[in-house]
Amino acid sequence: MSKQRMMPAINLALQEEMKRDNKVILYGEDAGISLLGQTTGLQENFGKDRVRDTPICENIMTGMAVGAAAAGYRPICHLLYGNFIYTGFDSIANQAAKLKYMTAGQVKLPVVYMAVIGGGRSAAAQHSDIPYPALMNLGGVKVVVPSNSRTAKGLLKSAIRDDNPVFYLTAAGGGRPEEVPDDDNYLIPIGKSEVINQGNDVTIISIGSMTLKALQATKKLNDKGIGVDLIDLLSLVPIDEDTIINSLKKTGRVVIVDEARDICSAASHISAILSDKAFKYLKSPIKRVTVKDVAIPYSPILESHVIPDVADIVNCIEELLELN
Amino acid sequence: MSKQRMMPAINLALQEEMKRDNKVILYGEDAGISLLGQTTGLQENFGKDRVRDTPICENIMTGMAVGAAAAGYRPICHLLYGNFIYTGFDSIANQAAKLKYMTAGQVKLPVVYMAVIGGGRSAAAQHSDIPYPALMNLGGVKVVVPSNSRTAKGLLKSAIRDDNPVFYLTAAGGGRPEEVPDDDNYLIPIGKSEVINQGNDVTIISIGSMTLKALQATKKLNDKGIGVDLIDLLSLVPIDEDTIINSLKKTGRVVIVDEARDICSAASHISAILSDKAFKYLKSPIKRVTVKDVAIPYSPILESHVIPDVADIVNCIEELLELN
Amino acid sequence: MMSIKNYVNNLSDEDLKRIYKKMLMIRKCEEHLGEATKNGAFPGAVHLYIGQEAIAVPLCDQLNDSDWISSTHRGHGHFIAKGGDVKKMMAEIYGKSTGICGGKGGSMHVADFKKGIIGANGVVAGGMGLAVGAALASKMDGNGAVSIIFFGDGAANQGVLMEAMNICSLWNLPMIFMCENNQYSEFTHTSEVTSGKIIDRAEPFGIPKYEVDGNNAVDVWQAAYQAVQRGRNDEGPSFIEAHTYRQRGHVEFEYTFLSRTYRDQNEVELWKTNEKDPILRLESYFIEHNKYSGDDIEKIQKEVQDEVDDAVKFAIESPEPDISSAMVHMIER
Amino acid sequence: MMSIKNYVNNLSDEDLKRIYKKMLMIRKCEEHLGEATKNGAFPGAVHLYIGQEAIAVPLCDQLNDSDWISSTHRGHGHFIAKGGDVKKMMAEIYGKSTGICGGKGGSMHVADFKKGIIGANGVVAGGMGLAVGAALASKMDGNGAVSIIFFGDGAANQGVLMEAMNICSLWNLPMIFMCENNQYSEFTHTSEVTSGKIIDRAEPFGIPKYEVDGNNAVDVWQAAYQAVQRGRNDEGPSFIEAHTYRQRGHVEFEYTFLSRTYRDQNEVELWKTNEKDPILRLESYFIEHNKYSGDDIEKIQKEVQDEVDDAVKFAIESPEPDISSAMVHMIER
Ligand SMILES: Cc1ncc(C[n+]2csc(CCOP(=O)(O)OP(=O)(O)O)c2C)c(N)n1
Ligand SMILES: Cc1ncc(C[n+]2csc(CCOP(=O)(O)OP(=O)(O)O)c2C)c(N)n1
Ligand SMILES: [Mg+2]
Ligand SMILES: [Mg+2]
Repeated sequence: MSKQRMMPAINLALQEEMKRDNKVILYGEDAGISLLGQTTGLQENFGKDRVRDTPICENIMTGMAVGAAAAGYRPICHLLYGNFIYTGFDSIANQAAKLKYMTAGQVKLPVVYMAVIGGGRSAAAQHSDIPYPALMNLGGVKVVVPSNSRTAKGLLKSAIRDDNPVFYLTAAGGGRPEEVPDDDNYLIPIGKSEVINQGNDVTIISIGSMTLKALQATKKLNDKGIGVDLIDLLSLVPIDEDTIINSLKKTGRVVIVDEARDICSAASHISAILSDKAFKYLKSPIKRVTVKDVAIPYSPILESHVIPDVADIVNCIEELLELN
Repeated sequence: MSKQRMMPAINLALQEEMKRDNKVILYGEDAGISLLGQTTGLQENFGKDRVRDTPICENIMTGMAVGAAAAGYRPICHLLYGNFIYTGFDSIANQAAKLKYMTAGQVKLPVVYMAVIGGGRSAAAQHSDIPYPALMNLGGVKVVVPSNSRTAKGLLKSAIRDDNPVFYLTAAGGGRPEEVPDDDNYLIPIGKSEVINQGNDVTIISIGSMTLKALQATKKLNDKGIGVDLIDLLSLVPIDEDTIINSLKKTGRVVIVDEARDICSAASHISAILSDKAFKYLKSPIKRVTVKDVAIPYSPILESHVIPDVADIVNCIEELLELN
Repeated sequence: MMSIKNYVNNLSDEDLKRIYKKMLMIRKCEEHLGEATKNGAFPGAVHLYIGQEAIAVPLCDQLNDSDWISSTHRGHGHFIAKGGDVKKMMAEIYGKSTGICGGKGGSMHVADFKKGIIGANGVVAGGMGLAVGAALASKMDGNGAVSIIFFGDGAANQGVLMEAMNICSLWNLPMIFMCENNQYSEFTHTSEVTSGKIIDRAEPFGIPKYEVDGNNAVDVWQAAYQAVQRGRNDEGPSFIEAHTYRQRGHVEFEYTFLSRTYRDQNEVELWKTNEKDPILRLESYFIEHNKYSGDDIEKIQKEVQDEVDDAVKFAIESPEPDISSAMVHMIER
Repeated sequence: MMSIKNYVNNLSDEDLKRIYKKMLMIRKCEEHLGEATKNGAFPGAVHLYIGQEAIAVPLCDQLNDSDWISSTHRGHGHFIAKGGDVKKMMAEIYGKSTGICGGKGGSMHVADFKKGIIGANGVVAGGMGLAVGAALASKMDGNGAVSIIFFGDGAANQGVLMEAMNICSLWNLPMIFMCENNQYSEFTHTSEVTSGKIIDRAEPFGIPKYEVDGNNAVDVWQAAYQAVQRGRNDEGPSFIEAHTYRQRGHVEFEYTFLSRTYRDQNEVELWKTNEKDPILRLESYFIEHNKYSGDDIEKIQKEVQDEVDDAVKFAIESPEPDISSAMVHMIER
C-alpha cells in the first residue's frame, strides 16, 4: 500500500499495463507531455510509436480506436475532457457501440476511451459536463467512474484488460490521496460496486466525484444517529443490481447522488431499476440528488449552487426520513 | 379535418410555416427532392435560397443552425435519420444546448432539428436508433416525438415557432392516416401530453411509435375488463409531469412504453419522476417496456423480437395486475 | 477515356480474366438482388454496385487477407472483391442465420474480419476511422499490410476525410483513400454539393494522387498498383479518385417514393453502353484481342450465374436466426 | 519579414493609431489577467492573446456591429478588437454579475451578440459552425455583412474546417477563415500534428488565400481588407493564415502542472523583441516616422492602463451573481 493522488494512480496503471502487454497503445492530444498528468512519462518509457500525440481531431480519433482494436491492438484513446466525447460521438455511437453486434460477434473491441468529467473548477459549460448518460444508453459500451485513486487504478487496469469498449471517466478534482495496493495485478472488476459504509436507515448510491461527498454526508448523518449504507457504484454499465437491491432490502430507503444533469441521468435509471425490481422493499420515495437541468456555470458561487454538495445530500435524507 | 399520412402532414406544416414567416429556412441532404417526403416541393415553392441541399456534413450542419438562428433566422436542420444526430452531436451538445445559458440569455436559438427515428424496417443498427435519451440529458434542447399525423403537424408547427432548439423526431413507420385539422394555426403545445384513453386500473405512458401499439394493447385490455389510462407523452423535454402524476393518482399503477434502449431511457426517467413525486400513489412496481440494451438487428424476426409490441405491453400489464 | 489496350502491360491475361470473373460475380449478385427486392424476397433495402465493379475488383485483386478494407452502404461489391463468401453474403442480405453476420447486419453491414473485410457501413464516411485504425495497426505490425477506405463522392464532403488524410500523412500510414466518384450523392449531382475537385483535397497533405477512369479495370489496376506498393513499402498513404457512374438508383425502388426524377435517363443509358460499362468494355477487349470467344464469355457468364443461383438457393433455404441471437454480441455483462 | 513601412498606403496614420491603441488595450488587459491569476484573483483559467494582437485588431477595425466574429478559447483579444466592453469582459472573467455573460460564461465564453460577437469558444473549432451560420444569415439578408471565424493552427486539423470551406465556397458565403498560426497547439509544435501548410487547405475549394505576417498589423490589415471587401461585394469566402507566436503559455500557470518544458525559452524571448513583437514594432514605426514621440506613447500607454485599471476595479467591486441566475437561461419550460 502507498498513498497516491488520482493522476499518479492512473499513470501507474497505464505504466503497468503498457509494460505487461505490448498490444496496449495510447494516443491523444499532447499525450506525450500530458495536460492533466495521466500520461506523463509514457512516451519516454514506451516510445513514440506506442504513445502518440495526435492532432486535434476527435472524430477520427474515436473511430481509429475501433479499427486498431479490430486489427489486434488494445488502444487507449485519450479525449481529455468529457465534452470532447461529443465531438467524437459519431464513431462511438455508430461504430464502437455497434460493430460487434452488427457483425454477430466477429470482433473483440478492447478499446478504452478516457476523459475527465464534471465540474468544480470554474471551467464552465464546455469543460464540465458529465456525458455518461448518453454513453450508458448506447448499450454497447461499458462505463466506469472511479471515485478515488485506489478505484481509479483498479478500474483502469480492468478496463484495459476488458475485450469491450470501456469508457473510463474520472472526476476533475480527483479527491484526496488514498491508499493504493502496490500489487500490479490489483484489479477492480467492472460491474461490481463497493459498500463503503454500513447502516440500516437509508441507502446512498453515489457515483464518482459524489462518493467523497456522500461519505462526508454519511458521517454527518451518523452523528445524528442515522445509519447509512453507502454504495460507491463504480460501474455504470453494467450496473451492480444485486448489491443495490440487497442494500435496499435492508434499509427500505434510497437516495442516489449523481453529478449528471437530472433528465435521463444514471440516477434516474437506477431509480427505475429499483422501483421495478425492489418495489416491495421501498418504504419511501426514491430520491435523486443531481445537477438540475442546466449547463455548468463559470462563477464558483453559481457552480457550487448547481453541483450537489454534502448539505444537499444530508438535507435530502433528513427530509426523506421526516416523511415517514 | 382531412385524413393524412405522416409525411404529408409534416410537409404541410413546413409549407404553412415557411409561408407564414420568411425567416424560416430549411436545409439538409437532398432537401429539394426529399428522400423521405417531409420536404417535397418546398424548394419549388420557396426557392433554393430558403430550401438548401447540403453536402453530407452533419458537423457543420448542426453548428450553422445555431449561428443562423443567433443571426435572426429560424433554421430547420434536416438530419434524415436519428443516427446522424450522433454525427453532428458536437455542435448540438456543446453549442446549441449551451450557448444561450453560457451567454446569460443573450440569444434566442429558434432551431428545429428534424430526424426520423426508430426501427421496424430492417434498416439495421445504424438507421434505427432512438437517440433521444442523449438529447434529453443535455437539458438545453426541447424534444418532441409525435405519434401520428395530427400530432406530427401540430408539434412541428409549435417547434418552428419556439425560440429554443427543438428536436423533432418522428417514427419511421409513421402509422396510419389520421384526421388532421385544416386550421393552419393548429398547434400542439410543447410540454403537454394527451390522455387518449381513460381507465382506472393502470396508466400507460407511451412515446412516439409506441402510442399506436399502446392503443391496440389498451383495446385488448379493455376486452379483458382492464381499464387503461393511456397517455401519449408527445413531449420529452419538457415532460408533462402533472398529467402523468394525476393519472397515477387515479390508477396507482404505471407502465411506460418507450422504443429507446432501456438504460437511461425516457422510460427510466419518467419512472424516476414518479417514484420520487408520486410514491404514495403507487400500488405496484413501475414497469418499463423498452428495447433491451442491444443495437437493432436487421432480420425482421430479430428486430421484432427486440422492439416492444402489443403483446409485450399486454403481458407486462397482466403480470403487473397479478402481482397484487 | 483511353481504351484498355494501351494499358495492359504488367497485367497478365490470367489476371484480367480473374478480375473479369469477379466483376461478373458482383454484377450478377447485384442483378439478382435488384430483381428479388421487387418481390420483397428479403427484408432490407439495397444499394447496388452495378457499374462500379471495375473499382473494387482490380484493387482488391492485389490484396490478401491481412490487408484491410472498409467500405460503404454500397458495399456488396467490395465484400465480394475482397474474397468474401458469396453464399454468406447472400444469406446475410436475406436475413438468415447462415449470413456472414447471422442476419444481424444485413446489406449495409456485410463484414468478414477474417478476410480483412471490416465491412460495409451505413454511416456515410463512417468507415474512415476504422480504416485508419487498421492502417495504424498494420504500420505497427510492420507486416506490409495496407488498409483501404472506399468512399463515395458524397462522403468526400465529411470532414473526417480531412482528419484522416492529415493523420495518415503525418504518421505515414499504409492507407489508400479510394474515392468512387459516381457523380451522385443520393439524388444530388456532385457538382451541387462539392466545391472543386475531390482529388485535389489530397494535395495540401502531400498525399500522392491518382485520377482514373473507374470504369476501366486496367486503369484502376495500375493506379491501385502504385498505391498498394507505396503502402507495402512503408511509403505512406495514397489517394485515388475513380470516375464512374451508378447505373441503378441510389437505392432500389427509389421511384416509388421520390416525387420527381433527378437525372436524365439518356445519361443512365449512356453508361450502360459497350463504351462505358466496365464489364462490357472488358468483354470487348477480350474478344477484340482474341483472348476469349463469344462462347467462352457465355460459358463464364453461365458459371458465374450458377454460382449466384446456388448462393441464392442457399440463402432462401437457410433457417431464420434464432431469436435468442438478438440478445447477444453487445458487450459481455 | 517585411518592415511595416513598405505597406502603409491605404491605411492612414489615424487608422494605425486607433489600431495601436486597441492592441495596447488587449495587451494590458491580458497582462493584468496574467498577473492577477497568480493570486487567484478570479476563478477560472485564462489563455492569453499576448503576441497575437496584430491579428484581431486590424481585421476587426474594418468591421461594424452587423458583422459577426466567432472565436476561440483565446478569445479576449477578439472580443476587445470587435468593440466588446472591456469592463464587462473583465467582470465576466472575475465571475461577476456585471459580466457580459452574468458570470456564467467566464473567460472562454465572452460574447456580445449586439456587437456581433458570437463569442469565444471552449471547444476547439467549435465556433466554425456558428460563424458559417452567421455568414449564411448575412448572405440571405444581403446586407454586405461578413462573418469571421478565428481559429488556431491546432483547430485547423478538425475536419469541420473542411466542411465549412466546402459549404462556404459552394454557397459563396461572406466568410473569412482567419487562421492564427501561433506555432503551437497546446504544448505540441504545429509541425508534429499538421501535415503540409494550413493555408494550402483552402486551395482545393477555390477559396482565395492570403498568407501574412501576423505580427505586422499593416500586413494583416491589407489581407483583411481584401477578404472583407470580397465578403461585402458578395464575392465569397477568403482564407487568411497569419503567422504569429504565443508569447505566454497555452494557459497561464502551465509550468505548475507540466512535467517538462516543450519549447525553448530563447524562442519565446525572440518573439518579444522589437523586431517581432507586434506592439513594439508599431511603436518603432511611429517613432521612426515621427508619428509619435516617446512621450506620446507613454501617454497613450498610461491612458490605456488607466482604462484597464478602471475595468479591473469595476470587476472587483461588482457583486457576485445571485444564485437564482444559475437556474435560468436554459430552455424556457
Ligand atoms: C452520416 C450520414 N449522413 C447521411 C446519410 C444518408 N445517405 C446515405 S447514402 C448517402 C449518399 C452517399 O453518397 P456517396 O458518398 O457519393 O455514395 P454513393 O451512394 O454514391 O455510393 C446519404 C446522404 C448517411 N447514411 N450517413
Ligand atoms: C474539441 C476539443 N479538443 C481538445 C481541446 C483541448 N484544447 C484546448 S486548446 C487546444 C489547443 C488549440 O490549439 P490552437 O488551435 O493552435 O489554438 P491556440 O491555443 O494556439 O490559440 C486543445 C487541444 C478542446 N478545447 N476542444
Ligand atoms: Mg456517389
Ligand atoms: Mg496554436
